[in-house]
Amino acid sequence: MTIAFAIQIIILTGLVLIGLLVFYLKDLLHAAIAFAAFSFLMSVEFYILQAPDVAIAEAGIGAGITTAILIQAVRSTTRKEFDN
Amino acid sequence: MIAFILTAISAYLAYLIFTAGSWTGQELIAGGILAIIVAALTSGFHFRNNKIKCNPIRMILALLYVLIPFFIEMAKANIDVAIRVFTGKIRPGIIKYNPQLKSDFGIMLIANSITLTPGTLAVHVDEESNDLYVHLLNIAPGKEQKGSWAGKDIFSWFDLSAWVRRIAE
Amino acid sequence: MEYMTTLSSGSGFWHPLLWLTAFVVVVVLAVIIRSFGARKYKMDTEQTKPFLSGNDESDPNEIHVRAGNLYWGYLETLKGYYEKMISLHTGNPADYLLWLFGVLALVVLIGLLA
Amino acid sequence: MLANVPFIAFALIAIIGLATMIMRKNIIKIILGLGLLEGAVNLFLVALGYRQDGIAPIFTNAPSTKMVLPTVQAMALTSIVIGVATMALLLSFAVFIYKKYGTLNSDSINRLKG
Amino acid sequence: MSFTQHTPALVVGIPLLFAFALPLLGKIHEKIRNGLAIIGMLLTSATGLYLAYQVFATGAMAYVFGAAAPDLTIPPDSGGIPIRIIFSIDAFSAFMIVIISIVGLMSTLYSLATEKLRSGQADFFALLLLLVAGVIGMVSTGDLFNLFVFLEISSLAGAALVAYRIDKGLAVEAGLKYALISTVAGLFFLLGVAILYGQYGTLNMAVIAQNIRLSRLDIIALVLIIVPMAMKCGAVPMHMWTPDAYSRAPAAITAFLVVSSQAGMYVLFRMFFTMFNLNLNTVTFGWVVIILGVLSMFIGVTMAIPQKDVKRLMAYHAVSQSGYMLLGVGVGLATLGNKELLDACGRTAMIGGIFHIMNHALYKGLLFLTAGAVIYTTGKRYLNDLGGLGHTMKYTMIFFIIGALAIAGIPPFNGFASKFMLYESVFLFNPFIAIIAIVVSILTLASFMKVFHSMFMGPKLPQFSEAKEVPASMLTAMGVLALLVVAGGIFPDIIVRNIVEPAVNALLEQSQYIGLVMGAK
Amino acid sequence: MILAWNISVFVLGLLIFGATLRLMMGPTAPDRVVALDAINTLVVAIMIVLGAVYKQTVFVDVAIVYALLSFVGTLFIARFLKRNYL
Amino acid sequence: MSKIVRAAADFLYPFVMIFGFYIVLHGHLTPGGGFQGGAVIATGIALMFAAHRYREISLIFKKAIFNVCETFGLLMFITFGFAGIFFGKSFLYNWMVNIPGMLFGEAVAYGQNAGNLNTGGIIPLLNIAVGVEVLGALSLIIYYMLTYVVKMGVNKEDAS
Amino acid sequence: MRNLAVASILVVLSGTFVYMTAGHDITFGRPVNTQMDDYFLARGQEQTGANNVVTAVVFDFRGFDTLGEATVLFVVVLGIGMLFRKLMAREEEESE
Amino acid sequence: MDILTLVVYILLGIGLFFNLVGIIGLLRFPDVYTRLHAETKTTTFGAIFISLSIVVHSLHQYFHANDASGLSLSIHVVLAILVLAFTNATGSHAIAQAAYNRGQKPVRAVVDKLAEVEFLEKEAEE
Repeated sequence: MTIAFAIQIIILTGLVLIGLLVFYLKDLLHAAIAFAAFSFLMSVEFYILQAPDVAIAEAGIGAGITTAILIQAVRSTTRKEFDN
Repeated sequence: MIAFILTAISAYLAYLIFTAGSWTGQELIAGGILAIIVAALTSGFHFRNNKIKCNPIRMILALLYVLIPFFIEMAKANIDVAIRVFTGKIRPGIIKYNPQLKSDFGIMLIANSITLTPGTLAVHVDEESNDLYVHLLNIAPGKEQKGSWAGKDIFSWFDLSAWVRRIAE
Repeated sequence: MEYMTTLSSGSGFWHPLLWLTAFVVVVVLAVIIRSFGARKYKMDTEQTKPFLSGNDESDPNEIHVRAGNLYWGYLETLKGYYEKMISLHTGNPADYLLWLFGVLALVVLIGLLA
Repeated sequence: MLANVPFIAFALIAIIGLATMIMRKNIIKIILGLGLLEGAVNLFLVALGYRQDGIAPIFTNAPSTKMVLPTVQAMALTSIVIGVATMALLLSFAVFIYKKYGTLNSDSINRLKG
Repeated sequence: MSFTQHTPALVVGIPLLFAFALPLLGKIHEKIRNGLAIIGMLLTSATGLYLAYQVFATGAMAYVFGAAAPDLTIPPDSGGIPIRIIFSIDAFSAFMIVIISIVGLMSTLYSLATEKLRSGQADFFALLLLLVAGVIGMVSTGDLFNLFVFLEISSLAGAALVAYRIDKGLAVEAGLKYALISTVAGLFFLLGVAILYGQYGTLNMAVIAQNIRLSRLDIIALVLIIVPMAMKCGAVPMHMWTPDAYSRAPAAITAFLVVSSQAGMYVLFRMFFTMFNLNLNTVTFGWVVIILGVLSMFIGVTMAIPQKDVKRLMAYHAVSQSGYMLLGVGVGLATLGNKELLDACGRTAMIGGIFHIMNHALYKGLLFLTAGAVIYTTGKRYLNDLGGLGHTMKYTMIFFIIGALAIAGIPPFNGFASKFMLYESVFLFNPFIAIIAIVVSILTLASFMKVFHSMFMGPKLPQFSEAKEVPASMLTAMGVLALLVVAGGIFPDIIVRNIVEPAVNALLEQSQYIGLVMGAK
Repeated sequence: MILAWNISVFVLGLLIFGATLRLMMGPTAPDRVVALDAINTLVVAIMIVLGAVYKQTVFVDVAIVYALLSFVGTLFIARFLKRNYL
Repeated sequence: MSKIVRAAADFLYPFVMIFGFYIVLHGHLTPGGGFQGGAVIATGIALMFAAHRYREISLIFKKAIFNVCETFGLLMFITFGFAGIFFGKSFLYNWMVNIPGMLFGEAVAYGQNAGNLNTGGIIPLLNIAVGVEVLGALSLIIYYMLTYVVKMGVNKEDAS
Repeated sequence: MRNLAVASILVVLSGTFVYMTAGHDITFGRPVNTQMDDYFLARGQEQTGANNVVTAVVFDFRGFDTLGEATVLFVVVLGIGMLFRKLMAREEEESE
Repeated sequence: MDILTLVVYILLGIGLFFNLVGIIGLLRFPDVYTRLHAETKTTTFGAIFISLSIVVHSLHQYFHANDASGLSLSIHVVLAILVLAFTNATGSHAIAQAAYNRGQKPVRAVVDKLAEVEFLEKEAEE
């Protein structure tokens, strides 16, 4: 149980928690924000796993592009998950 | 043209900073080429409103600004916020503040400084009159009816807006 | 027999030339039968028009048997089956995914347990 | 068992993604679930190539001792770009569907069925 | 520099090159666009057919991307493992490439006429070329991750093409469903690849096949790979995207999507026979494939009968016919461990099943093209609105009759040849399944009788009095396919001996495939 | 030194949970964006510290990319949160 | 967005771009490469999209430019692939590596290496090709959706 | 009915994933059979002249994958462009 | 424990403390503006101090232990922090403006000058 291992556990727990948030949040805009946070933490995890290339890709694509596309998609449709 | 050259120079400086530690001839040449490409792509934006911020004296001033008054104000602000976080004593409100600046870059600089310094947060900027609407974490009692605030009311030790004026205008 | 079986399948064979011969025979028979027909028939005369008890010819759209009318009996007989099947084809993307995962889970179970 | 923590996290995130895909009815939510699954698979790929106390496979300014495996990182890179591409396409489809159908509920996106 | 050595790279490279150039150059003038599209496709087809000829004449080929020599599969200093991406094209791959070349060329030819008046054609042809490239890559690659990449290319290009007719949103719905399910399936595929990599440290199928030892993890990986592929080839109960996508895509695309599905089937068989072969519990998995096949046959055909949309009906038949192929190869798989049974019925069933792949691609392509021609002329796709077209569209009707008789397994068309082999060999394996197959065949004939009657028979309807025969390029495409259908029915032995049997042998003999990459042992 | 940095990374990781809490309960979208911003800053800090722990300059590039690009995400969210943003 | 954000974005834009180009060009030396750098540049362009009004931005950035970028990158990539065949090796063979005197042709030995830009054979060129392609493609994706959103407007009811 | 199916599928698949990842064949931190990657690490730098082995793998050893990946992006852009294209007035779907 | 180590520890401690304060503020404050106050200022400040500890350490390495990577590491770290501070400030402003635009009034406000300026309509007509 080294400290590096503890860091990993923390980050991975955060990942799972934010994944659960994406699952639970009803408002799609909120879910999209949670998804952005998910890719942030994923990037850190790649960083810890010694994959800086992948971390940069995830940072650039997850934080920038995916968020932009998601937000645009959500705003051009509807925010509510259940529309009656 | 002048905007192009200035953008190229700032891009080249940035490139030199990125590659610090491994400056070889090819690196410098490649940086030059890239800086020219970038300048061709971006000079329309980077120096849209003011062409003078690359003046070396102003750059030194900017560095000094970041190091001394800004940092001190920031430290003070942080301690202040820390205390308020723990005590929970806040008296928030949005006030108007006219920084007496004209250029967009100056407004941007002062707004960012305001956001990072004492209990203040730039919420909105008037597009014509350059009035900043600032959210204060704690307004001293009695001050809230004041129409427009001046720099010395917001900042405690240094009037940052004067500094910014010297840097950016 | 080798030259006779261009395709063999364990218990039978298939030879296209044989089949073609049969086809030619059938065609010849058909031609022969046709030659016994009425020779007075002429194209483009009153003869070719259908005679429906003296009435006008009805609208082609009414006398054409539509696809929906075919196999009515078959569909009626298997009504239970079809109701079930059509209700399973919901057209819902989430259900498509559910079926995919379901088969995945099932095959994993089969593969691991068998 | 304890050492396999990234793999267990992969399993949990993948299950959350699967659950999002089949329990939620909104198309964009389903796509988000797909994104979660994608992230989980990438995590799995990168974690497969990790070596205990390894360093990144870059020879700049680093002692060249044990390095983590590069192939998985290349695969994860490819998979990330493919992931964002598919997500963009699916989201555009969803946007277009909303324009035409006025809903994102997957129960209503079933004009093609039966 | 010998050109012939590089055909495996060119067969993927040429369509990619043309597709990359098309969207920009094609906007200049429509003649340039059409010329690029047809020249690109012609070159691709020619290269593909030549490659197939090479493989059938001189044996399987391996092509190493990025190596100093194209056939240097194992670098001298690597310790006996391949490290680069390798295309390993054996007889089965060549067989698929033949189908892809023919149907791809016909689709392009056909869509030149049908899409003439539409917008976005440059993108359309580029996507069609990319779809062709993706499918060719899928069937010729020997590298698992490369396979995943090509799978994604073909899925996404297919989905984008399905959504081509965007005006009412139905096509987009179909595209969304197709893209969604194939992306999810692709992710599972990637997961399976990752598991295999984690255990064997390589991505080359031959090396994995050599080292595989069938732990439980391997079975999970196998399932994660085959179920998405079964989805892609439209096996019940994962077939539901098939009618949606096939019915709403432009006709030429539908004809090629059939081939794209069959590429999924190729991967399925490749996994079973080449990567796992006898390491696997072949009886269990053979029965899994057989059950999938029987379900597909039966549910596909019964769902087809009440359909009202002509292309949707044909799409359900595509599901049903896929069942035959799965059945044939499933029987082969189930008997793989038993030498006598394999010789008695398994091999014949496999020949029938794989021959059926080719026949199905040809006649189903033909049928979809005729349906497209009818829709092109009349603007109606529902059977209840159609009728009496036989008076005006004689050639289309003849081609339709040929296709319909072929799909129902009536001699002397090619569908009969493969179905005949299937029935008899499956009867030896399990009579009950063979009877189901025959019943399905009868139902197929019945439902095509319905289509034929309601489209072409009946009095000449006034609303279709303006209907004309379709343009020449569409007729050419249909005519070539019809000719091939008839030729396949009259001379099946030539095709079976020269193309199908080598393909089946390539599947059955795992050591040849391994030897192709690893060098002869 | 390495241990101290590692521990600080651990603490920063714990702080991310706090931000996640706000992400979970924040009543409105701007609240969540604030939480996202907090996570972003913490992540950059973690990356910088870990870059020092691994003694690799090149790793800090990731942090720079991160700081630059998450800004774009925030801007997009902010722009699309506004009522009239064109 | 407000003029503060616009000024900040204008100020940052060249730095994002030069950083992206740095990542592309140093792909074979430091973490990064064509995809990452292309994504960073595309995000820089997205920054402009986010900060400025659509009306202004659509005058400066044209879709055709990005289309050309995309096609150019891909054609460059595949041309390097065919060049391998042309030189008698196989598709995508790295025919420029370890040939002193050639651009990017200097040889490196195994082990720790401070990083010499002039190495890597066709890898830096492929990096550039992919970078240009990714920049075009990702910008186009964002551009298309932004155009759509602007044309269609948003649901006003979703406010709050 | 659907809920039951969802629950059982999730249970089976999570069991599979957990089995997959907590089994004995794949262990975190100790990859097995690494000949190919060891080759890349040992020879990649000399053969390709790239210090970053990941880039060497992406662009040289597995360059064809990268071409495919770029193609995927291209496909998606074409698809989105086709989806949001302007329709001509004469284009109408055949029938509903 | 030499003086350098002590300095590094102190800087780290300050940084962590301010980050902690930021998160507590994020959780405690009543509305989005006050949360932004806590978040932006303190986490940025904390990150600056944490990085300062690294800069101090690596510069020491560079000057006294001849570790060449120390200098470039500190340059990159400083760059990252500059970018972070800049983007954080602007991002906070963007969020605050968007929040106000959406109609979120500041809670417990003693004064709200912005409400007098009806800028919503003004932006709409642009």
